Amino acid sequence: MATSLSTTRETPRTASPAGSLQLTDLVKQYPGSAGTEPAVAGITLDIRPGEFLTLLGPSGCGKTTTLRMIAGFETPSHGTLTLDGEDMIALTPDKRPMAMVFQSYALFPHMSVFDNVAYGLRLQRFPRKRVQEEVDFALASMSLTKLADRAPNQLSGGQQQRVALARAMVMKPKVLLFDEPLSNLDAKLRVQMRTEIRALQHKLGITSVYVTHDQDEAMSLSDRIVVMRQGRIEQVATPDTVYRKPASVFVADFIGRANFLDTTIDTLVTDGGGNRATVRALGATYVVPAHDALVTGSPVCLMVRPESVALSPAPESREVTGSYGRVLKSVFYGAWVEYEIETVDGNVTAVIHDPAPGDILASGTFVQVSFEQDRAWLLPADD
Amino acid sequence: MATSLSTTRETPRTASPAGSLQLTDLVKQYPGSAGTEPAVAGITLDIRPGEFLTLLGPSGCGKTTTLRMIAGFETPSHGTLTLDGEDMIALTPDKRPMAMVFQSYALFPHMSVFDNVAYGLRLQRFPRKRVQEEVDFALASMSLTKLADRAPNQLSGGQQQRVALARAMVMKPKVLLFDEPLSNLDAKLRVQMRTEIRALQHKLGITSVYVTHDQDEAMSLSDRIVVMRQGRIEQVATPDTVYRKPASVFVADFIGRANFLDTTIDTLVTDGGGNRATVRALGATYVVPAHDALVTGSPVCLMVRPESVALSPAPESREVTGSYGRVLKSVFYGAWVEYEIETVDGNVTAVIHDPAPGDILASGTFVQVSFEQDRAWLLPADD
Amino acid sequence: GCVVDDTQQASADGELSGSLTVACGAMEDWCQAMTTAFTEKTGVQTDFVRLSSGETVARLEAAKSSPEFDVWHGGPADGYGTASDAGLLEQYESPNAAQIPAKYRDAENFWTGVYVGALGFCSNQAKLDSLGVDVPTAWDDLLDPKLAGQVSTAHPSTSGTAFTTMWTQVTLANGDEDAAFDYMRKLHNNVLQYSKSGTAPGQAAGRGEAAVGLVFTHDCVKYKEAGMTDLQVSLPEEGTGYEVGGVGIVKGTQNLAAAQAYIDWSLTPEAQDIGPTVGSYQVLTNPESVQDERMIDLGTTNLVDYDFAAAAAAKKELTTRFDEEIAAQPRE
Amino acid sequence: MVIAGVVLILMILIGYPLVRILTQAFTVEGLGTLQDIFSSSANRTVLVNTVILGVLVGIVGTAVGFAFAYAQARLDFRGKRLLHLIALLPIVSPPFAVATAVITLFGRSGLITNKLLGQDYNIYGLTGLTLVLSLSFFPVAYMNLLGMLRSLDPATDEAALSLGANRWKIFRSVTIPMLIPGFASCFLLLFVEAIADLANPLVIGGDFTVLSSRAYIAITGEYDVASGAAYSLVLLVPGLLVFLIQRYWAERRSVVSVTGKPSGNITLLRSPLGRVPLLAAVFAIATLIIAIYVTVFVGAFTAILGVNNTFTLANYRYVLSGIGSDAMFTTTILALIATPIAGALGMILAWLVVRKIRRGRGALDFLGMLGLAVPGTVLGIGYAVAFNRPLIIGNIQLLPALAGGGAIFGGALAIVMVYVIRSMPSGQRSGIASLQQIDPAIDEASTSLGASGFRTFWSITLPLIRPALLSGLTYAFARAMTTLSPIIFITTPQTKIMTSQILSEVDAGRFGNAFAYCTILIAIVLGVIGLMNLIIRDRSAPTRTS
Ligand SMILES: Nc1ncnc2c1ncn2[C@@H]1O[C@H](COP(=O)(O)OP(=O)(O)OP(=O)(O)O)[C@@H](O)[C@H]1O
Ligand SMILES: Nc1ncnc2c1ncn2[C@@H]1O[C@H](COP(=O)(O)OP(=O)(O)OP(=O)(O)O)[C@@H](O)[C@H]1O
Ligand SMILES: [Mg+2]
Ligand SMILES: [Mg+2]
Repeated sequence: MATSLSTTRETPRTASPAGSLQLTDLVKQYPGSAGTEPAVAGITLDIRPGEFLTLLGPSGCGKTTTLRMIAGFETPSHGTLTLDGEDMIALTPDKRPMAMVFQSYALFPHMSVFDNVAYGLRLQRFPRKRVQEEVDFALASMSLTKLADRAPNQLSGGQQQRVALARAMVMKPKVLLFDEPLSNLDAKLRVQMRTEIRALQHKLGITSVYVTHDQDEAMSLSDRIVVMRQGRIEQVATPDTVYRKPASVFVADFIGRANFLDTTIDTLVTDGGGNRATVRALGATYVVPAHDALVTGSPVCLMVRPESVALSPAPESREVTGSYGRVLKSVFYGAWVEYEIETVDGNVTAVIHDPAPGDILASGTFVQVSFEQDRAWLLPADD
Repeated sequence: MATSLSTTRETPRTASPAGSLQLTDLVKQYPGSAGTEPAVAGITLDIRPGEFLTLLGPSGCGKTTTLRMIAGFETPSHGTLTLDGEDMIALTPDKRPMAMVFQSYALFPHMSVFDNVAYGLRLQRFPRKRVQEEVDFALASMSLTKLADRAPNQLSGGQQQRVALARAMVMKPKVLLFDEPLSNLDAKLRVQMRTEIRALQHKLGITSVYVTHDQDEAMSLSDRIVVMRQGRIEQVATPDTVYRKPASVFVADFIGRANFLDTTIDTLVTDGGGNRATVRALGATYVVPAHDALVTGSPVCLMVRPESVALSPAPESREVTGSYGRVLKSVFYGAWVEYEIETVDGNVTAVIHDPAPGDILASGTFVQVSFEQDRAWLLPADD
Repeated sequence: GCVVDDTQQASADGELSGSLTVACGAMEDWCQAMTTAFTEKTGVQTDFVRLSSGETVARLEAAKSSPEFDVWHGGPADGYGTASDAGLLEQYESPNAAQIPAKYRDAENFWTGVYVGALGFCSNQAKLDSLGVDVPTAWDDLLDPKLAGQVSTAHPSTSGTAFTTMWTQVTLANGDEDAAFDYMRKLHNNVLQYSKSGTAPGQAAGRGEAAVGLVFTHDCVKYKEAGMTDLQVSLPEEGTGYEVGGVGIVKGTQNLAAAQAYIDWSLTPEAQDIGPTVGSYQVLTNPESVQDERMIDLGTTNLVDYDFAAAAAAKKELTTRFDEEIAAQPRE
Repeated sequence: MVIAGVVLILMILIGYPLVRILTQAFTVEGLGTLQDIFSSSANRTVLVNTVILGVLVGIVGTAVGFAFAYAQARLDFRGKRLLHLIALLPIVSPPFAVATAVITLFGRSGLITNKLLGQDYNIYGLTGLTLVLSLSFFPVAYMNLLGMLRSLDPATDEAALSLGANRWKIFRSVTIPMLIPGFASCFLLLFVEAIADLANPLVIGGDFTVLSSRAYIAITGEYDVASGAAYSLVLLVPGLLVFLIQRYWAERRSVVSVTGKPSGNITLLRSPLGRVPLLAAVFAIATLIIAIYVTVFVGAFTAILGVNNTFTLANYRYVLSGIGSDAMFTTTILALIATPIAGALGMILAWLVVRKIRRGRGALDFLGMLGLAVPGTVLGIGYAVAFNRPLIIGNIQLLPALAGGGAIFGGALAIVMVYVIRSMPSGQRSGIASLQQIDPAIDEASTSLGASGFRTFWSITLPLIRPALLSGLTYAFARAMTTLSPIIFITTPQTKIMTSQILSEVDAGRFGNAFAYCTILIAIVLGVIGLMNLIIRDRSAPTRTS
C-alpha cells in the first residue's frame, strides 16, 4: 500500500491534519460595480485548526463571497489569505487543499453515488483498492452504503445532501467549506443533518467554515460565529456571547429575538466580570450588565430577550402605566405562548414556556411586566 | 357603476361570502400507479365557512394532492366535493370560485406587480376603474403600493410572496388554497409572513385550506389542523389538542418533539374531563390524562414533551437507577438548553428554557428526572 | 362556391378565347418568349410553369382528373412517350405537322417534334491544352489515357442525356448490348463521376473541373454564351444520338381549341425561330425555319438511326445493368 | 377542442398528402422497388450511403456546433458577438448557393484548391456533401447546445474544481457527459435534415447517391412515382428510429438539473492550452463560412465566378427586373404569411405536447416532425395528388382545390401550406425545450384565477416562450424562403418562387444570376429576421420561474 501511494503523481491532497487559516483585510469589489460599496469590505479573521467557524448574516452581506474567495472561485481585490502560513491566493481552486459543499449540492448527475464520492480520489490516482475502501468507509459513516449504485436524481433531498458531504469529506481536506448546505431541506431534516454534520466534523477534526443565515443552525453548530453586515464583521464570538452579549443592536436583533428599550445610564460600575449599569425601564430600576464601550449619560439600548420577560397578574382594568401592561395578542405554539404586550416603553414581546393548559392570557388582560436583570444587556444605541 | 357591472359576461367570481367545503371519501389513485396505495386514500372533511384549516403531514402523505383535487387540478378517482352544497367536481379549475397560492409563487414574470394582481379581475371584465381600485386596495393592504410597477424578478422573496397572496386575495374567492406558500423563504421572513397571512385571513374571513409540513406554521395559523399520514387522516383537531392530546404516537412525534416511555396502565378512571390513568415511569408513579381508547392492562405509551421534563440536582456519582439519570449531551441554543439524559426508561430529551449563565449542566452530571403529570399524555402504543 | 362548374368551352366560331397554361420543358427564357409571342398573336392569355420532363409527367399524373396544364411544350420526347402510354396526352394531328420530317413526329400523333438536339463533346480548350490532348472528334478519342478522370457524363438512369449516350453506343454496335457495355466500361476509367443532371457535365467542363463533358451540343453553346468561353463543341464522326423536343396537348384540357391553335403555331417557322433569339440553339424541326450559325448543321452531322421506342423499352434493363456492372466498379 | 383542431390541421397539412403518396409505395412497382432496395446491391449501396451521410453530418455538425457553443459559453475573446452572428449565418442557405460556392472555392479548378494551392482536388461525393451539409445545418446544433451549456449549474464545475479536477478533467468527466443527451438530440436532428436534403446531393453529390436523390431520380428521370414513394418510405425508417431514440434521450434529459438557485457564475476557460486550439478551429470554420458567403456575394457581381471574373451589374439588372422581381415579391409574401402560422402552430403543438395531453403526445409530436423527415419531392407530389382537386366526400365539398393553376389563389395556398409544414418542426422543438423549463405552476396559477386554457396560453405561456417563438420564427422564415424540392410540384404561373428561379438559372449556367438571387434572398431573410427581433423584443427579460 505504501509503495503504491508513492506512485501518485501529485502530492495527495488528502489525509492532511487540520489547517489554520488566516484572512487579512480581504476585500472583494466585483467588476462592474466600481464606485459602490465592495461586496466584502475588509475581513480579517484567524481561524484555528479544527475550529468550526460560521459566517452568519442577512442576505447579501458577503458571506458567500468570502467563502468563495477562500475556495479560490473569486479572486480578492485586496488582502491576503494563508493556510498554515502558505499563501493561497496564487493557487487555483483545484490546487487548494480544501473541499466545498454547495447549497445546490452540485452532485454530478451522470455519476452514481459511489462515483460521485470516488471522483476526487480517482483524480489523485489513488489505487483502485484504496478508493474502494475510502469511499466505502465514507458512505458507511453517512449511512449511504445501500444507495451506492443509485443516481443522484433517485435520492431524496437529505440523501443528496449526505452524498455531497461524503464527497467533500472523503478528500480529508485541510479545510471544509460549506455554503448554506441545509437551506434546501425541510425543517425536520435540517435539524437532523445539522447534528450529523457536527458529529462528523468533531470526529474528523477538520477546520470548517460554514455559511448560513439561519441563526439556530449557527448557534448549534459553531465554535465561533462571525456576524457580518454589509461586507464587514460586526462580531466574532462564541454562540453564547453572541446571544447574551451582542456587540450591537444589529447583532442582537439578528441573533434570536429581542426587545429593545430606550433608556439612559444612571450609574456605571466596572468590576472583574465587566460593566454593570443602573437604568430605568418598565417603570422600575434595574442593574444590568453593559457593553464595554458605554459611558454614563449616553443614550443606550436595553436588550431584553422575550424569554427573560416575566409576567405576573395585575389588578383588573388598570391602565398601561409604570410596570403594568396590556396583552395585545397571544399565539400558542404548543411548547410556548408568545405575547405581544403594550407597555409604557412600547410593545414588548414575551415568551412563556410550557404554559399550563388553562393559563393562557387572553387579549386585553392586564399584567405586570418585569425581567431578570442578569439576563438583560445594555448596548450602544444604533446609529 | 352598477350598470357596467351587469354587463360582465360571466357571473363575477369575486365578492362572495366565505364558503363551506365538504370532502367526502376523496380518493386519488394516480394513473400508472395502480396496485400501489392511492396517494390519497379516502379523506372526509367538513370545512366551515371562514375557517382556517391546515393540512399537515410528512412529505408524500398526500397534502398537495388533496389540495389540488379541491382546486380542480387533479380529478378524484372517487368521492365527492361540494362547496356550499354545489358539486365542484364537474367544474374545471377556472370555473371554481377558489384561488390558489403556490409554493413557487408562480408569478407571471412578464407582467408588472400591478398586472399580476389585476390579471384575474381583468379576466372577469371588470371595468377599468374598478380594477384600479381593487388592485390598489390589495396592494396597499400588503404594503406593496410602491412596488406596483416592478417586475417580479426585481422583488425580494418576501415581496414576491406578498404579490402572490395579493393576487389570490383580490379575487375575493369563496375558498383560498395555499400550498406551502412560505417554504421558499428564510426563517426570519417565514415568521413574519405567517403573521401577515393570519391577519389578512382574519380580516377577510375567507375559508382557507393551507398545506404545510412545518409544525410551527400549522400551530400558529390554524383554527384546526388535519394531520395526514400515507393518504389518510390521523387526527383533526385544534392546535392545542393536537399538541397536548395527540391521537397517536405518529401525531405526537410529528407535532413538536416528544419522549415516549413504554409502560402499562395500573388503574384507569373516567371523569368528566376524560380518562386518567395511573402508570409507573422514571422510577415513580404518576396519574396522567389518557386517550379514550385505552383499557386497563394494555401496553401503552407515555408521552412527555421535553419542556415538561424537570431536572433537579442529584448527589454526585450516582448510578442511573430509579428517577436518577445522567446527562449525555447538552446543546445551548441561546433561549434554551437541550439535554440528552440517560434514564432507566431509555434516553430522555429535556429542554430547559432561559438557563442562567452558569447553570448549564455538563455532560456526565447526574440529575433527578421527573415530569409534570398533568402535561403528560397516555397513548395506545403504535403498531 | 361549392358548385363545381365545368361549363367552360371554347367558342365554336374559330375565334379563340380563354387562357392556356403551358408546362414548359425548355429554358426559362425560351418558355417566356414562346408564351408571350403566342399571346400577342392570338390574344389567348398564355402562362407557363417551367418543369423537367419527369416533373411534368409526375404532375400530369397527379392531376389526371382535373389537369392544371393544357399544353406541354419542350423537353425530350421520351417523356411524351411515357405520358401518352399513361393516357395523359390528347392525340392531335396538326395541319402544320406535315412539314415536319416523320422521324421527328409521333406516329400516333400524341406529340410532334419542335427541335432536335444532337449529343456532342463539350470540351474545355484550356484544359485540353494543358493535358496535351486534341479536341475529341470520335468516341474512341475519349478513351485516351491522358483523359483519365477528365471526362464528365451523367448517370444513364438519372439523365436522359446520358441514356442517349448509352443507346447511341448500342446503336453504333448494331444492337449488340455487350459491345456497348464494353465501350462504357472502358470509358468508365476516364470518367470523373456520373452526375445526376444531364447538363452538369457541360458546366463541369466549363469550370475546368473536367476536360470533356458529354452533353447535347446546344447546352454547350448555351454555357459558352453564358460566359464559359473556353468551351468548344465537337461531334463524334462515327455518328451520334439525338433528342427530339416535343409539343403535345394535355388530355382533358379545358380549352382544346386554343391548345390546338398553340400546337399549330409552335410548328411554324415563325414560332421556332424565336429559339435562337433567347439563347436556345437546338436544331429546329421545321425545315423552313432559319438556321443560326451557332446551331449544328444537320446536313453535315452524322446522326445514328435512333429508335426511340426500342430505347424506351430497353431503358430499365440497361440502366440496372449499368448500375451493377459499371457504375459500382472501381476505376483502374 | 384545441387538440382536435390541431390534429385536424396536421392531418390536412401532412397526414392526408403523405397517405395519398405513400400508398403508391404499395402498388406493384412500389413493392418491387421496396424488395429491390434490400436485394439489389446498387440499391443497398444507396441505403448504406444515406446512413453513412446522415451519421457523418450528424457527428461533424454536432461537433462544429459544440465547438462554437463552447467557445461562446466558456471562453472570453474579442469578436464573440460577431462569431455568434457568423455561426447563425448558415441558417439562410439558399439551395445551390453553398454547394456552388464550395465548388467554386474547392473544386478541381477551385479558387483555393487549384488556383491558390495548385491541387487537383475532387470535392464531389461524400466529402463535399458532408462539408456542405454540416456547414448548412450546424447552427441548429449550435443554438441547442449553447442553451444547454448556459443552463448547466456552474456549481457542478466548481464542485469538481474544489475536488482537485483541472479544467481538462472537468471538461471530460463533467461537461461532456452531462451534455450527452443534448449531443444525441442534435445528432439526430442533423441526421434527419441531412438524409432528407435534396439540392446538395444533386449539385455536389457526384457519384454518391442517397435515398432522397434516388427518390427524386425515380420520379423525374424514370417517370416512376411509385418507386419514388417506396424510396421515401424507406427513408422514413431511419427518421422514425431517430425520433424514438431522441424521445428516449429526452426522457433522460431530466438528469441535467436546472436548479433554481445557481450559485456563482461560470468560470471562463483561461488556459491557453485549451483556448488556442479551440479558437483556432472555430475561427477557421468561421473563416470558411465567411469565404463561402463572400463567394456568393462576389459571384453575384461576375458572369461566372472562377471562370469569367469580370465585374458586372447585369446579374442584378436581370434579377431585379421582370420575372426576377415577381418571384422575389411572391416568395417573400408567401413566406411572410406562412411564418407566423408555422410559429404559432409550432408553439401550440409544443404546448399540447408538454402541457396538455398525457396519452398520445409522442404520436402528435411525431406527426408534427414528419414535415421535416419526408423528402421534399415526395411531399410535393403528395400535395399535387391530394390537393389538385377539391376534396369531395359524398356530395359535400370539404376543401376546394388548393394546389395547381386552377386552384384558389392560383395555388398559392398549397405553397403556404408546404412552407408551414416544413418550417414548423424547428419551432416545435425549441418550444418544447423551453416549455419544459417553465414551472407548470405558472399555468395553474392563471387557471386558478379563472382563465381558460386558451386564455392562459395566449396571455401567459406565449409571452414566456418568446425567445423560443422568435427562434422558431427565424428558422421558419429562413426555411420557407429556401425550400425548393416540394415547391417544384406545386408552382403555378401565378406563383413564381425564387428558389425555382435559382434552379433554372443554375441549369442555364448563369451562375451570376443565381448568386444574385441568393444574395437578395439572404438579404431579405436577414432583413426580416432583424425586423422580427425588433417587433418581438424581450421587454421584461423574463425569468424562468418566479
Ligand atoms: N458576480 C457578482 N457581481 C456583482 N455583484 C455581486 C456578484 N455576486 C454577488 N454580488 C453582490 O455582492 C454582495 C454580496 O453577495 P454574497 O453572495 O456574498 O451575499 P451572501 O451573504 O452570500 O447572501 P445570501 O445569504 O443571499 O446568499 C451582494 O450585494 C451581491 O449583490
Ligand atoms: N403525478 C403523480 N403521479 C404519480 N404519483 C404521484 C404524482 N404526484 C404525486 N404522486 C405521489 O402521491 C403521493 C402524495 O404526493 P403529494 O404531492 O400529495 O405529497 P405531499 O404530501 O404534498 O408531499 P410534500 O410535502 O413532499 O409536498 C406521493 O407518494 C407521490 O409520490
Ligand atoms: Mg450566499
Ligand atoms: Mg406537496
